[in-house]
Amino acid sequence: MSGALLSADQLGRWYGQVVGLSDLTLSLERGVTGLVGPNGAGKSTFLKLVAGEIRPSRGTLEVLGLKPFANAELFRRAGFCPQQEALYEDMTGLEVVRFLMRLHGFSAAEATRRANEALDRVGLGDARKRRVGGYSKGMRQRAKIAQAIAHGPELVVADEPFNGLDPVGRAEMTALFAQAGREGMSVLVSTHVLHEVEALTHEIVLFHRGRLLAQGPVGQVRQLLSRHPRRVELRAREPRRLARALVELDFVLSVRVGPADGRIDVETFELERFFEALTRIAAETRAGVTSLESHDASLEAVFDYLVA
Amino acid sequence: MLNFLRTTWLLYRTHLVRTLRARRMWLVAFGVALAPAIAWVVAQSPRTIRGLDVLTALGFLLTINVMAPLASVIVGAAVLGEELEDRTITYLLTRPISRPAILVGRWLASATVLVALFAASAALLGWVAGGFPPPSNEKYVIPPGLTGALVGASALAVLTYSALFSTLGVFFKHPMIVGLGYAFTIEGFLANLPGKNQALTIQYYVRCFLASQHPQAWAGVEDVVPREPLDAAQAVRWLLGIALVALAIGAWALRRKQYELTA
Amino acid sequence: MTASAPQAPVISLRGVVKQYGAVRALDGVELEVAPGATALLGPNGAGKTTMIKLLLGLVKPDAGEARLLGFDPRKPADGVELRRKVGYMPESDCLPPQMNAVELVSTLARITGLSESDAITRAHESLDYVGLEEQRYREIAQYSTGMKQRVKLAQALAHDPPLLLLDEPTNGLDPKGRRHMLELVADLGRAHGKSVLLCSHLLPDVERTCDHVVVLDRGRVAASGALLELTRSQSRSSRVRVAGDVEAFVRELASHGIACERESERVLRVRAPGDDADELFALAGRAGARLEALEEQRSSLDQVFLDVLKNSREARG
Amino acid sequence: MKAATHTEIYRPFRDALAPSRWAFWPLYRAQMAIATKRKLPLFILFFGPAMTGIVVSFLAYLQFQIEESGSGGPLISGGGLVAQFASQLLEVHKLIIAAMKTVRFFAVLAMAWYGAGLICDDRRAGAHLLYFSRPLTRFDYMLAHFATAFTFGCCAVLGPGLLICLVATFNSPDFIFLTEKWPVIVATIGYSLVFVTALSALILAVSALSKRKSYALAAVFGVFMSTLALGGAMSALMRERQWWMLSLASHFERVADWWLGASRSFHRWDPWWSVAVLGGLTLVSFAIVAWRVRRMEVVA
Repeated sequence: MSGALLSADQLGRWYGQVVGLSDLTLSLERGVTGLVGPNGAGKSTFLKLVAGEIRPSRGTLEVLGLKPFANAELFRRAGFCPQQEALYEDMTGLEVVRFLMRLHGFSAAEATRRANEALDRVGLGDARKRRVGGYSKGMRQRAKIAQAIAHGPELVVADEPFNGLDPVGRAEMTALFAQAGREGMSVLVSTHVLHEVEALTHEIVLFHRGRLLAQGPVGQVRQLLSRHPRRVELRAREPRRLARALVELDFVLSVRVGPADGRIDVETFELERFFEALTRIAAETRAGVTSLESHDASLEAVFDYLVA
Repeated sequence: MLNFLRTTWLLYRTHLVRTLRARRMWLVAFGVALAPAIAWVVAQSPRTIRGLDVLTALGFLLTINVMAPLASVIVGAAVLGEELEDRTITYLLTRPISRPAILVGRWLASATVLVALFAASAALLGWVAGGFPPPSNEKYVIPPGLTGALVGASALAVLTYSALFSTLGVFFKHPMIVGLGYAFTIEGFLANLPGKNQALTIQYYVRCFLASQHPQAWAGVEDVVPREPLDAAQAVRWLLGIALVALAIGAWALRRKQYELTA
Repeated sequence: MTASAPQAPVISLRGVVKQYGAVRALDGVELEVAPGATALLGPNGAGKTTMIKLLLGLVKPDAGEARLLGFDPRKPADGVELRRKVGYMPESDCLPPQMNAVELVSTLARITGLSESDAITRAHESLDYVGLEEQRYREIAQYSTGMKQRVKLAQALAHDPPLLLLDEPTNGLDPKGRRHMLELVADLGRAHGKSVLLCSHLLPDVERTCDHVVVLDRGRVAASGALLELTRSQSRSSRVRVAGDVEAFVRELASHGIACERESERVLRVRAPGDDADELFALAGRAGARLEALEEQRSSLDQVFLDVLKNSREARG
Repeated sequence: MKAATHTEIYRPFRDALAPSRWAFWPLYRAQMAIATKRKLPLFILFFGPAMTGIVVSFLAYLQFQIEESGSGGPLISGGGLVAQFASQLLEVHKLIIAAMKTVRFFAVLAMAWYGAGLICDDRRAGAHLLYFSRPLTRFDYMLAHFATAFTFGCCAVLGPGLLICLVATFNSPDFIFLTEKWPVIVATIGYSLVFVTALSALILAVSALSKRKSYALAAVFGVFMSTLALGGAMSALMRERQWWMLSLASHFERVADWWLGASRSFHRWDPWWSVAVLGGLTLVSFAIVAWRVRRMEVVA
């Protein structure tokens, strides 16, 4: 089914006076999208609206061309991994996923097959027969992801699926979502830990105070932020000599030499010309450059600029 | 409609297994086994005791009056209340199923277990009471249909109570507390008041069903026979009516209900 | 509170074993934790929480010796005394929902031994320090994850303990909140001479705040040492991102006998002669290319963590 | 970019920590603060006891008014005075017993509501992690929760009792109620404290055993209602009052009638039986609480 994955028009949702989402107009294409934003920015509310668990208080929302709330057609084609840890404690991992698959209309055998396959895929193969009550936080997250992908949905909505996973688990789940994306499944993942999103996708949507602040590949979003100069961090054995030469360049805004560790922070509006000039100056001054890094491209920097 | 039936059957099967495994089920089973056990203990005592009294006193005072509402509150409130409190309802609300089936399917499972337990307990009580020495006076012979009436009354009581308390789970955050409040303070208070407000309590209809078939048998136990008792058929219609209405309201509300499960 | 005696280990464990039924949570742990900020890493279920409970004297070890700030957690009297000198920030949810932040922190401070007035002032100071402004008077049930984490840290700080046991302090925090929490932890460790034992899964956080690292795996210490040592890579090489005429630059490197591996289209891994990259800049200039990023190849803590786990699992078959 | 610097001045805490002997006190104060935050349940649950106290005090006041206006004569010597008001004193004594009986039901409701959630809510919220990582012994923890339940019990039982005695004392001429009937006052206080202690222990044990406050409430209701029904059914069956000993509520009633010196009492059995049963139950309850709190301290 072509067309936009989802589109929201002046979407709003609040709980009493507490505003979850104030006024969101957004449309997303298929593929893997990272949803980032500070605590309380409205990510969870938005995901619950997309998953059809709650109704908008204002505005309209269409997912896969459908009105999401309590829409059986959407539930057939989408999987939801909620934020809360709750699971059926007294059932085993296999029983939980198989039961939920049966609700999708699969036969007993088909449900069991899909449950086993999903559990293997998230790495819960050997724990499938154990009671969920005994699962660690990481295992619970994997079980929740398993029930969201077991019925082979077109869209998976996951609310902070990496919360509580150790680095091994995190790496595996990121790979799983990336693979799902490659297999044509659209994935909408919200997370706090930005370096996870960068590993998973370049397409980000940034929420803040219940509104859409930015959307698109990280790099391009950074370009739009012209009002913020680009920051480059250098380290050299003789920082002062190098700094004196750099200050001469007319497109360099400021140079700050760190007190002890030979660090130089440079702010400039034209990054490319700066790198060209640096290559020349470093060769001439032989100031012993040991590291060169430009922070701005990282999502965290973009996040700070926008959310500051 | 087919989706409703299929989902109800699925939820029925799953919840049945989970209810049987739940720790609180042993508590309810113990409570229900109390009446027949006590009857058996009484049977051992040398005193001459009439089987009829054992059946009526234990049957009504213990099983119908206290155990039925208590067990129904504990099991009924867990039908939806527990799932809401644990916030696992999300997994059901985002499935392509008919939502009313969630309430109906799970209630059916709880009701099955409750009815089975209470019917068995009443039947067992009847059997133990039957084993007592025949009474000297003809008046105190246990009329043949009395045990059947007790079994019926117990089953109907838990059926109706559990339907009511399950529906409370849809509307209230703490259905157990609201249920306890109703069962023990409101019902306990209203059921003993003279006049029409008895009709507001489920106990009244259960007593009507119970006493209307063999009124003289229940004379021994005070305040069982209500002042203007309905006949058995009317009482049954009322009880089933209450259960159906309660479930219908709950099911209808569940269709559009949003549960704001704050993180 | 005077800082603990210099260099005496804050925590020392010798041959500590703790068994829960069939599961051996701690399997003969040998560990010395020096003052300052130490990270305790390990996959889920490696025994971190058991170790913390053991140090707090809440759990008795089946075998082995444990010392915390010179106290033996096994002895009840010591157990109570040492909990006065430790600030514990649990990983799981642990805040009573109906209380507000001031009530909770001051009550816990009073339990620790502060007088009524001290408890209230310390509560407000700690809440100021963690940056919980006027929300401190609202019920905790309405707090966001970030605010809850801050209250948890505040209650651990209220009685100014020399040792802090922080279990996943940045869990569930957004980047701003995480950075703020990490700065607090680093500030406590370095500026106020507090010893910090930090359990975390977010290794970048650990890299920012801790100087020592202990890796626990299946109840045993898989690796421990100073962070810098652990992450010092064996081969000294640099990772370079190049722009402009990349091919010319590669040829230039080859002509000067500098080995270079191509990590991706514009990223190369180069073994630079001498200990700085001036030569690389010169070669790039000559080849009509420019360097956009250059970093000493230091294996990130992630890498170290994964390698340590791999060898410890292989070692134990 | 907004400069974010962390110059929060972290001021170390100068004076030493006092050795906390009364560690339970701040926890108790906090529990009470939480409980009394919501005013509606407080009003609903204590409306009954308050009304009982006021109504019965008024009746006691009336007792002394009627006779006084009637006699009119000069005050007769002390002994005579007592004889003259003997009937009133006896009447007030009966009033107190009646008040204590009615108040018992309300006390169970109030203590169940405030007590049932104490330990199980702590475990669900995980708050025990915070408390046990403090220099707080298990005994302090239990004492704090017990004190909370005990306080609500006293408000429901001791409050009305004392009020009635007070009004009776001041309204009886030359405080003869105090001089003559002081054993009744002492008995009322003693009985209230014992009753509230036993009930607190029972409720805390139920709270320690259940997963959630709602289950604990159901259990407390269950215990009282089912034993009551059991006692009723058995005594009707066996046609002997002894069987009421199966009912927990009857034991409380028996102890009350005996301790407060009620002339006639529904139950006939030796009161020491009830004292033994209630005493045993209280000890078992404390043991259960101690065991569960020990387990709670270890398991996360």
